[in-house]
Amino acid sequence: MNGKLRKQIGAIATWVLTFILMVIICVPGLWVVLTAFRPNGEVLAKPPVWIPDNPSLNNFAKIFGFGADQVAIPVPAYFANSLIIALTSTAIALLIGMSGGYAFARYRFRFKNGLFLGLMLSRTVPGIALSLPIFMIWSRIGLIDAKLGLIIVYVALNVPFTIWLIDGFFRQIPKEMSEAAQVDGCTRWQAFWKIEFPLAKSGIASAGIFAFLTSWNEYALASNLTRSTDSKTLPVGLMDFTAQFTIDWAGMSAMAVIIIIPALILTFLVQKHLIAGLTFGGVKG
Amino acid sequence: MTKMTFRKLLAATALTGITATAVVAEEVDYGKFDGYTLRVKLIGGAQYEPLYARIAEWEAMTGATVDVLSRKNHFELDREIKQDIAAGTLDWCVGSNHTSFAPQYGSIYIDLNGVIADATLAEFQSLALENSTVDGRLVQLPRHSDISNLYYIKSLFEDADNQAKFEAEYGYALTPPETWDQVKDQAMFFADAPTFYGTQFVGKDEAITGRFYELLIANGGALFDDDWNPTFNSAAGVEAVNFFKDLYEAQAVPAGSLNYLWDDTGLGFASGTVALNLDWAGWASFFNDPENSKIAGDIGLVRAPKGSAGIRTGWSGSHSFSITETCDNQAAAASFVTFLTSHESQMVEATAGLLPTRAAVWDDAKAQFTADGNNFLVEVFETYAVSMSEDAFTPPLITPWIEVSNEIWPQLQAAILGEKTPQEALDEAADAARIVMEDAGYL
Amino acid sequence: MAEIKLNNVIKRYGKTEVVHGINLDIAHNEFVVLVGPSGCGKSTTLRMIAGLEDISDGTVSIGPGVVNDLPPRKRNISMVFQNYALYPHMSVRENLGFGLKIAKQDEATITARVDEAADILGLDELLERTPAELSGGQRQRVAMGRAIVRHPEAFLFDEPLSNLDAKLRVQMRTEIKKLHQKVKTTVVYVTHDQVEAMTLADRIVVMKDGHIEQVGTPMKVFNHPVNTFVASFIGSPPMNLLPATITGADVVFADGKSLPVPTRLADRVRDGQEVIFGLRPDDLTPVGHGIAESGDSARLTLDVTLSELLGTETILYTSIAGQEAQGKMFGAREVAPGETLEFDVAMDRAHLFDAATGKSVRVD
Amino acid sequence: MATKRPPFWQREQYTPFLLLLPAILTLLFVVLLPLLFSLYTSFTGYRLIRPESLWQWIGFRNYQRIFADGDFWTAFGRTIIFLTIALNLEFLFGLGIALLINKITWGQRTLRTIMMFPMMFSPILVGYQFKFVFNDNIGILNNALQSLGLSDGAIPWLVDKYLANFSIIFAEVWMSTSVFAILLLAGLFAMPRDPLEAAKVDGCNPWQVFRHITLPFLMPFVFIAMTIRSLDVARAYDIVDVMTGGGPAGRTELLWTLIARTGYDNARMGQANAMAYVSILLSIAFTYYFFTKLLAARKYMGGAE
Repeated sequence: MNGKLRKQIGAIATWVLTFILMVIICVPGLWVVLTAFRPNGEVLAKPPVWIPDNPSLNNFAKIFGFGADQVAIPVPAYFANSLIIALTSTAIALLIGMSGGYAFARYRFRFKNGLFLGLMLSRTVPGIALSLPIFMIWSRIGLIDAKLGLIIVYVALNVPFTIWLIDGFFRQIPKEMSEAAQVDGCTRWQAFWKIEFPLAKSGIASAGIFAFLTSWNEYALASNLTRSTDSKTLPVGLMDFTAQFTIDWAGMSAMAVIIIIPALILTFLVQKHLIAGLTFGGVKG
Repeated sequence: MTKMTFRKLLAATALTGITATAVVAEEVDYGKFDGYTLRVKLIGGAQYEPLYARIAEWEAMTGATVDVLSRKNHFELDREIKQDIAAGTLDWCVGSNHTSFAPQYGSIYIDLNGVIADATLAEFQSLALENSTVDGRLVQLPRHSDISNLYYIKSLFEDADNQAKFEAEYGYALTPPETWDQVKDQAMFFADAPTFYGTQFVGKDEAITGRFYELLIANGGALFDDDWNPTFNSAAGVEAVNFFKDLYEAQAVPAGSLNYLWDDTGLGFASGTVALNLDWAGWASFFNDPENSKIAGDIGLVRAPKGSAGIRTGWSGSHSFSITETCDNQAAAASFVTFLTSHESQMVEATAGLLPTRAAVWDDAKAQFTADGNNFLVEVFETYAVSMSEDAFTPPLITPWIEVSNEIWPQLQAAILGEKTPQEALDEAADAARIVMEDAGYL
Repeated sequence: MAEIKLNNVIKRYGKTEVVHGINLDIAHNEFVVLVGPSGCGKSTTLRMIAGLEDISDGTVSIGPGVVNDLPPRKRNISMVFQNYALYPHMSVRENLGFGLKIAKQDEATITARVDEAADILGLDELLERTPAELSGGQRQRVAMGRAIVRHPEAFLFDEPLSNLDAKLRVQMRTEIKKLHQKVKTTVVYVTHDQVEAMTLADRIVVMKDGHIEQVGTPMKVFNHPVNTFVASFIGSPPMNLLPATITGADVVFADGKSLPVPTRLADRVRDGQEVIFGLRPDDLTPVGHGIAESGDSARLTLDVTLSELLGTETILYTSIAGQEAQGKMFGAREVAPGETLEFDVAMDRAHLFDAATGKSVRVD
Repeated sequence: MATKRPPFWQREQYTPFLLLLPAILTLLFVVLLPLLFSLYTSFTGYRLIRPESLWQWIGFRNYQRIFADGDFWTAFGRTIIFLTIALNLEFLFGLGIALLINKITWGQRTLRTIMMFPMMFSPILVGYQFKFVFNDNIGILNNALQSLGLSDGAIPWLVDKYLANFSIIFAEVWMSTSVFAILLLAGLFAMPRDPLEAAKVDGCNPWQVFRHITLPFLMPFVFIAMTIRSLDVARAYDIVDVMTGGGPAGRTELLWTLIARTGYDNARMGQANAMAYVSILLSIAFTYYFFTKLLAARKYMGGAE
């Protein structure tokens, strides 16, 4: 076999393998998306119907309460809750993360490594182990079924990783930038906001995306801490489709699509930052 | 009082109830609670929601406002209520409840005797009320009941070819089954895995415990003796386990059965790939709806078959409403639950195929189905009316029921999968159940 | 413009002391260069003057007052960093005007001052570019421009040329010198490159291990190093330092070769003293190839092991008593390895250091 | 002349602690405080539906009970195996995907975006999705295999001892591989060309180049990915809970599902918290292990600290 042929075969093999991998990655998700557009009967058809015969927006109409047989699942309220909770907790986590990340990136102090490790380890506590004690404490101070209660939990959930990523990004910015600004007449605070913050912006944005995705998708804690439309989030709302005896697969898929779309849009918009975020923040820090 | 006497009593009261109540339904005075906000936790889900459309009516009548704190399926609601007990956040008045869950909640719910007018209670089927009573306290007002009967695909049984082949193989005629042994034969006969199955069963959680339990009773066994010693590891218990195991091994049920819950079996039957299906009344309309079901118009229904002791399986329970001890306006709460279980309310649910707990609603609903020309639902209601009155029994109304169930079902699975012999599995479950009962103070 | 005074300045990190009590007075408009190998504390000292490091002990004053507890922005200094520290998200114009903007100067003043600085440094064409679009030399110039727009009391330079290639470095060196002549400000300049120090400084401060070794004009430091460290650090190629013993009136090397004790040092040594004989390569030239005849000279015959032709001069590698020594030859001619030449030793420019202390036997 | 000392919050040595204060306070409040509470309850006979049992101190009995419980140790061992297999598979597939995508020049951006697709999914959604995919009767996997003629039976993906564990691992791997792929891809991008070329000149074949040059260079990235992943491995709880709930017959029971059932369904919170503590220690051990590796890796890559 000559070299050229071998190279061509190699290229083709690469493509085929990639294609198979992409199919494995896409098909389960795609099936959910397609199911959102089919009647329930078709979901369970045997043999399976791959492309919906009569794609319709019925499932969406149903969960948004249009049409005759509406299912009273208050998706708009859940959506609003999810959005408010995810955005607020992300914003707070970013502020706290910036402050903490800056401390780790720019200062030398006692217990630094220990503190960093401690922060990281706090993230590893399984949600299921935290859910009841948090519930008991939250209920004493009136944070059950309140958006604030969930926001606080998500902030704590996101802070460690946010600090880690942002720490990495601040380390990318030469210390001299801030020093130059201070010599130029800035206070440390001004130097931070006018010089270091704008430079770390993309990193902070990527940390924000991770925080947002975590909050947006979290289920175990939310299912314990939320009760009603005051605070229920979309993933918890997903359970509304599982009644005592039935699961409305099609409705559930429609809701799944509603959950995924904002995450997907966000990711498409900032995918470059997302990769950069993991890379610089995590690796080079 | 034994179960048999209950049943006789019920049959009597049911009859008198029908004649007495038909007219008075809407003359109940629901009271005035202007400005009061009633906080409630309701079960959610497509079958349960239509009733809640009536809440606005109650609000208009009484001047009160209803604040629905949660609306979840019952397993979720159960977890939430346990959390409320733990955290002392029982700051609500009315909660959805269920026969299987009610005993766990101890004294958080009030005794409705005396709170709900005796005249109102008299309109309910007495068995339903009896099953809602824990330690002599009526802790819940039943909303609708449930029991399973056997659905089957009619055309399979009418097919002459099938009839001939079956008789040749098993020596008796192919007719809708009367005993579980016949179900086993027929299921194996029809099965053609993986495209077609003879029957199916739910395979995990309290669902399979319940199915095992009713077959245990049908085979003449019992979960506990009179002193609450576990006795389900008896010959009747082994026979019950073997029923599931044989079907599973013969591939007469779907291979994934042990991971199935009600939605899987219901949807499976609707997909037209299962011959016989023991299922709840709530599914009837779904099975006969051409939009959701491939077997619409081809469904037969018989009473649940008999076990080896000649008893029919009849695991039953009710969805219900309870009022908390901590409720700040029990009168309003009582008015609310009375309204949601009124004749009119139950008609709303009955027309959707849910089994009423008021005696009169059975007949009125049937009359309406007849008027609508819905012969299938008439048949359904007739069949379920009989089984509700003659076959129904509940799991033991004891606090640790769910815990006991959680000890039993993994062992059932292990036995069905052949990891243990049925006797070993049941013995282990019985030992574990004994510890649970000891911990709970029953032994 | 201001004078800068360092009074017994000490820097500690935790328990480690890295700067051990520096005393230094810098006059108005003086160009002082701190020079030394890396880790000698020169940058730390500069950063303490700038206010970027806490002063652990002692005082720093700029102008009339002690500035120990003033943040950098209140010290009225400006600084050029080794990697320029230009703000990448701002144009050159914004970079230059940033300090003035922070000081809330009005637009007109900012524009005028930026244009003035741009004019001085020839940045007029580059004002609208971002730092990423500039070459190394241009960035360097912007960094300097940023320093001068603010008309500070003093300029601090932290190894500003070390990121440039050799040619550019020479060019920028000249520009800095010119700039200083133009704007006349006190300058503290840190470098590890002794050539920069020699060419730029009014006064050189040689540092080592957190201590000042010698302070003086370039001429003084070059011609009269106080110890072997300064002697070897200043000057390129470095001074040959050869162990020897004073025997009578001679400096005797281990292999028996000897030279007379330089006349001007004769009364500073005693018989039998262990010394280091210091001689710059320029002062070890093959006979006939020196720049100028020395008044007080001696001869040595040495084997050349290697020669490096640099153009007008040639470096000759040889050894004295097993120690490598370098000589210089002016006026090119071929030298074959192994060739034996007779060298002229300029004894009036030779140095003697005490072997035990490393200190020069005579400091003028 | 002496200037006055600034107030303590402006002093350099306190600044980092002040900056970290919000983070520390949040975590104390949301993580440590609840953990202390649950630590206490693990020494009581606390049952969810009996609030008064919170004061019933029983010492180490919960721990004695779970340590003597074979089911607990089985779940414990299975959790470790689950994590080990899942993390290693995620690493291998992530590496494979990264290498493939690194080779492809045309359409790489699109591929990278597709690769991140599963990261958008809520774990509970992933659970439902794969519960459906692996359904023996109506699941698309069995149906696809049957229509392709690869299988003529209904494979009980969620019931069979090996297949059920395979299925939950598959779902977990599907969800989390992209984290590895992204990081390793970044590592490949950062890889200097010179050593690769030097190795080729030195006569290495492609495998040897990979084994001796590429892989060692990527190792720090692997540890970082492992650390990031180990921070939230317990997210797999949602998936397993939905797909199998730990069954059948406890074949897929992990510590987390066991804890949830003991604590909520059986209402034995004290005992559940004792188990939770063991699982927390396990998580911490995993993270700590990778974290120390990570610090070493960072040093190796020339970062600060």
